Amino acid sequence: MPLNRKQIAWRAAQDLADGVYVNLGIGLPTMVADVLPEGREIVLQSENGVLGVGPAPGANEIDLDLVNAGKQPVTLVTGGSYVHHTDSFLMIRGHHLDLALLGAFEVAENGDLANWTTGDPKFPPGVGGAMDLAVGAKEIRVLVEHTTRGGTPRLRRRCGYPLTAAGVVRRIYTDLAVVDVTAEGFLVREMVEDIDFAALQAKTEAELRKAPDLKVLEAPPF
Amino acid sequence: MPLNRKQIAWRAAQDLADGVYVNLGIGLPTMVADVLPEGREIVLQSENGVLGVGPAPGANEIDLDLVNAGKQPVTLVTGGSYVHHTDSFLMIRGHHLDLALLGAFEVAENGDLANWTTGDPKFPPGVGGAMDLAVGAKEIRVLVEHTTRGGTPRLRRRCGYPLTAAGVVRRIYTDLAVVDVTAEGFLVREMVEDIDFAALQAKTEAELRKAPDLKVLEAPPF
Amino acid sequence: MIDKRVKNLADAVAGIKDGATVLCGGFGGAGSPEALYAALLEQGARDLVVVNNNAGTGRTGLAGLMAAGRVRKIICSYPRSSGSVVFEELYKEGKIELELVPQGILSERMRCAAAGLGGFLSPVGIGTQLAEGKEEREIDGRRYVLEKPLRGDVALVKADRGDRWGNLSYNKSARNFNPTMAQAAALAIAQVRRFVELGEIDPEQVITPGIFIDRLVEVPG
Amino acid sequence: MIDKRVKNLADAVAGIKDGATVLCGGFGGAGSPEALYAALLEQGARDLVVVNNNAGTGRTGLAGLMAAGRVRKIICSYPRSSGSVVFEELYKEGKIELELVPQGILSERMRCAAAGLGGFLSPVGIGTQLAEGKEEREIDGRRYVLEKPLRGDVALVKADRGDRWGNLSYNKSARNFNPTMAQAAALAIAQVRRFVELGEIDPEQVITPGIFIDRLVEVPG
Repeated sequence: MPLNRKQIAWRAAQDLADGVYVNLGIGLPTMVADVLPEGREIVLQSENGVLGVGPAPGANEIDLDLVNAGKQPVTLVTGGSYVHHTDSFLMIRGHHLDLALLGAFEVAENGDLANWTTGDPKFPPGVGGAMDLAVGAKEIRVLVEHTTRGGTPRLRRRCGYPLTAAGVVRRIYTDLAVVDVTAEGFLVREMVEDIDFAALQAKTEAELRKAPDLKVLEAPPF
Repeated sequence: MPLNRKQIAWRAAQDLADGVYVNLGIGLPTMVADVLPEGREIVLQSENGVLGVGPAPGANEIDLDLVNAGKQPVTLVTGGSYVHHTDSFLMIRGHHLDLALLGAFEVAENGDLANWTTGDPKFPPGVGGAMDLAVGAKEIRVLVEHTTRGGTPRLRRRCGYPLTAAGVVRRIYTDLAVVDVTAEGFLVREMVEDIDFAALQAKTEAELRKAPDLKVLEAPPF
Repeated sequence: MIDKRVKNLADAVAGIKDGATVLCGGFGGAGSPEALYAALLEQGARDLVVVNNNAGTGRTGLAGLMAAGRVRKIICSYPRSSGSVVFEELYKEGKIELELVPQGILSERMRCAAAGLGGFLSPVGIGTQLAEGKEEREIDGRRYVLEKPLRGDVALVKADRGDRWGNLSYNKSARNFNPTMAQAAALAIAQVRRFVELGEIDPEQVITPGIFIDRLVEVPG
Repeated sequence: MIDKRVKNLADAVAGIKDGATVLCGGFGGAGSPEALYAALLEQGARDLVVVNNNAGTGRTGLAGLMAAGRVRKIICSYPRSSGSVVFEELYKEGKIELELVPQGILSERMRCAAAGLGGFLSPVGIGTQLAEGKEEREIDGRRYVLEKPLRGDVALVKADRGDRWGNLSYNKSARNFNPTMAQAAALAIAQVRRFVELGEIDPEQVITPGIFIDRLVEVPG
C-alpha cells in the first residue's frame, strides 16, 4: 500500500536526529510536527520568527499572535524564542538550520527543486520563503507524492516548472519510496512492499537505481 | 578669553534641540553630556549599543557592564535601551541620528574631516567608529581647539591629515569661535569678545567670512 | 520633552502623500496594524506602493485599500493566500503591479535601507526566474545577485506596548516584519495595544528603540 | 536531549585549531570572555587571526595570547588604547599583522557572513585611505565600497545567563559584539555567568537563540 500523507511525514520524521534544528515547509512537511519521534529534542523553526514551534494549541489556548509560516496557531516549546523576520531569515539563509523539509511540484535527478510556481499566467506567482530556505539550510529534503493525481511523475530528469533552486535536494520521501539524490542520480533506499521496482520506475521519469541494501518502506497505520 | 574645554562643550550643547538623538565622540564631545541644557530631553547614543546614556554613576553605582564608547562607566536614563553593536551601527550609518558631535585634528573649508590618524608610521592607526559616524549621522558638527598647542590652525583650506570623510562637517565649535561650513567656505557666526577678526583669521588657514549678524561667543564660567 | 503619542488614528496617518511607498507590517493577522490600514483608507492617499508579505485577504485592511483603487503596486513574497480575492481580481484585470521578492530578501532589502547600505549580494534565486535581469557576480566560486535597498516613505506597524519615546515591545510572533519596517521608513507610525509609562518596558526588552518611531497611537486589541 | 553545557574551560576550547580565525567578543571589559581567552592560551592553538574591537590591554586576556606569540594577525577598529602595550611592541617589531576596519563595518561584515550573504555596499570610508584597493561603485549617485563577509572558525563570547540549549541573555552594554560574533562562527563558545533552567530566560528576551551556540561554560563574575 502506498503511504498516506501522515505516513510520509512520519517516515521523514524518523530521520530527524536528536538535537537538530529543522524548518518545515507549508503543507505536507508541516505534518511532520505531529509525528516527531519520542525522546528526541527536535527544534522546529518557522520563517516568521519562531524557534521552537510546539504542537497546535487547544481551542481555549489559541493566541493569534503566535502562528507558524502557514499562519496556523501554534505554541512555543520550553526553550523556544522569538526573533523578527530579518533575523529569522539570517538563521535560514546563513546555514544555521540543519535541515529544511519542503514540499515540491518536481524534483530532478540533479537535485533541482521546483516548488514555487507552475508558471500558469492566469495566477499570480508566490514564492514566500521557499527560495531562501532552498539555498540556506544545510540540507534540503523533500516530501512529495510520487506522482500527481493524474499520474505524472514528480521525480524527473529535469524540472519542467520554473526552478526554486538548482541542485539542492538530497533526499525525497514519497508515498512509494525513499529516494536519495546522488552524483549518479536517483538512488532508491526504501520502497513499499507491494510494488516492484519496474512499477516504481514506471512512475518515475528519471532513471532509478536500487540501493544494495534496499529496504522496505513501511509506516504505522494512521 | 578663549573658552575652556568645558565651555566649548557647553556652547555646543546649547544648540541641541529638545528631542534630538545625538552621538558624542570620544574626548571633548563626551563632555557635552555634563552640560546639557535643562528642560530638554536629549537622547545620547553610544556606539557600543546604548541609546539614552545618562550621567556618570556614583562611586557605589558603577556597573562595568554599562560603559560608553570611551569605555567609561555610565548610566542609562529612563526610556533608554540596549542594542547589540550591529544594530547600533545600523542606527548610526542609516541616518537615524540627528547629529554627531565629533572631535577632529583638522576640518577643511569644504567640510572634509580628518580625525582618525595623523599618518605617523610609528604608531598603529585606529579608526573606531569615526568613519561610520561621519557618513551616517544626519548632521556632523565638530568640537575642537582652534589651533594645536603649537599654534597650527585646525581649520584649513584642505586637510593635511588622512580624511575620515569628505564634505560632511556643517558647524565647528572652537575655543574662539562658532564657524559654519557653507558652500562659500567658513562663515564665522560667533567669536569671543577679546579677539578681533583679523586675529581670528591669523589663527585660521582658510579664509573666514563674517556673518552679517556676528554674535559674541560667551559661556558661563566653569 | 519627547512625546510621540498622537490622540487618534487620523492624526497618526496625517500627511501621507499620494505615491508613497508604504511598508505594511504583520504576517497574516499577527502584528498587522489593521486600524492604521483603515485610517489610511479614510485619509485618502492614492497611487500607493505597498510592501507586505502578502497581498491582503478579505475586503478590509490592505485588501480594502486595494479594492478602493489606492494601490498602484504591491511588493510582496506571496500574493496568493486563501481570501486574497481583491488582489487576484485586480491582477487578472491588469490593474495592479506585482513585484515578487523572496520573503527573506524582502526583509533584508528593507534592513539594507535601514542600515544605510547600498545593496547586498544574495545567493537566493540564483538560476531561477527571480534572478533574471538582476546583476550577477561570482565571489569565491559562489554566484550572487545584487539586491538593492528597499526604503519606505512610511511604515505602518503594530506593537504590543509603547511609551512616549516610541520604544516598542511586541507579543510573540507578532514581531515579524514590524521592527525592520519601522527602521526602514522615513516616517514610522505604530499602532500599539497599550501605552505605558516611560521606563515600564525593560531596557533589555525594547525591541524597537524609540529613535525609529515617529508617531504612535493606542488601539486596544 | 540538547545539552550544550560543558564542565570546564578546557572542554570549552577543545579542538580549536592552529590558524583559526577567532571572533573575540567584548568591548573593553564589558562582555569580554576573559576566562575563555585564558583557556585558549592554555590550550595552545597558534597562528591565530583574532577579531576584536581593540587589540588587548595589559598582559592578560587577548594581550596574553599576543604576548605568547599565538596571534598572527588582528582585525580590529581601534588597536591603540591605554594599556595596549603588547600589541604596540609587536606592531613596531613587525611581528603582528593589522587589518584596520571601521567599527560598524567590522560588525556588519560579521553579520554579512552570519546571514549567508556574499558582501555589501558600504558608504563608509569612501574617499579615505581605508577604501584604497577596495572595489568601488556608484549607485543612484552615491559611492560605495564592496565589503566582504568576515566569518569566524570560532567565536568566544560572554553572556549573563545561558540554558542547556544555548539560549543567552546579556547584561546592559555587555551585549555589544557578542550576539553577532556568536552567529558568525562555525563553532560558537559562550562563557556565561550563570546556568539557568530551560525556559527561565523569557522567550521575548533571548538575545542569542541557542541555534547559534555550540558550547557554553559557567564562569561566575
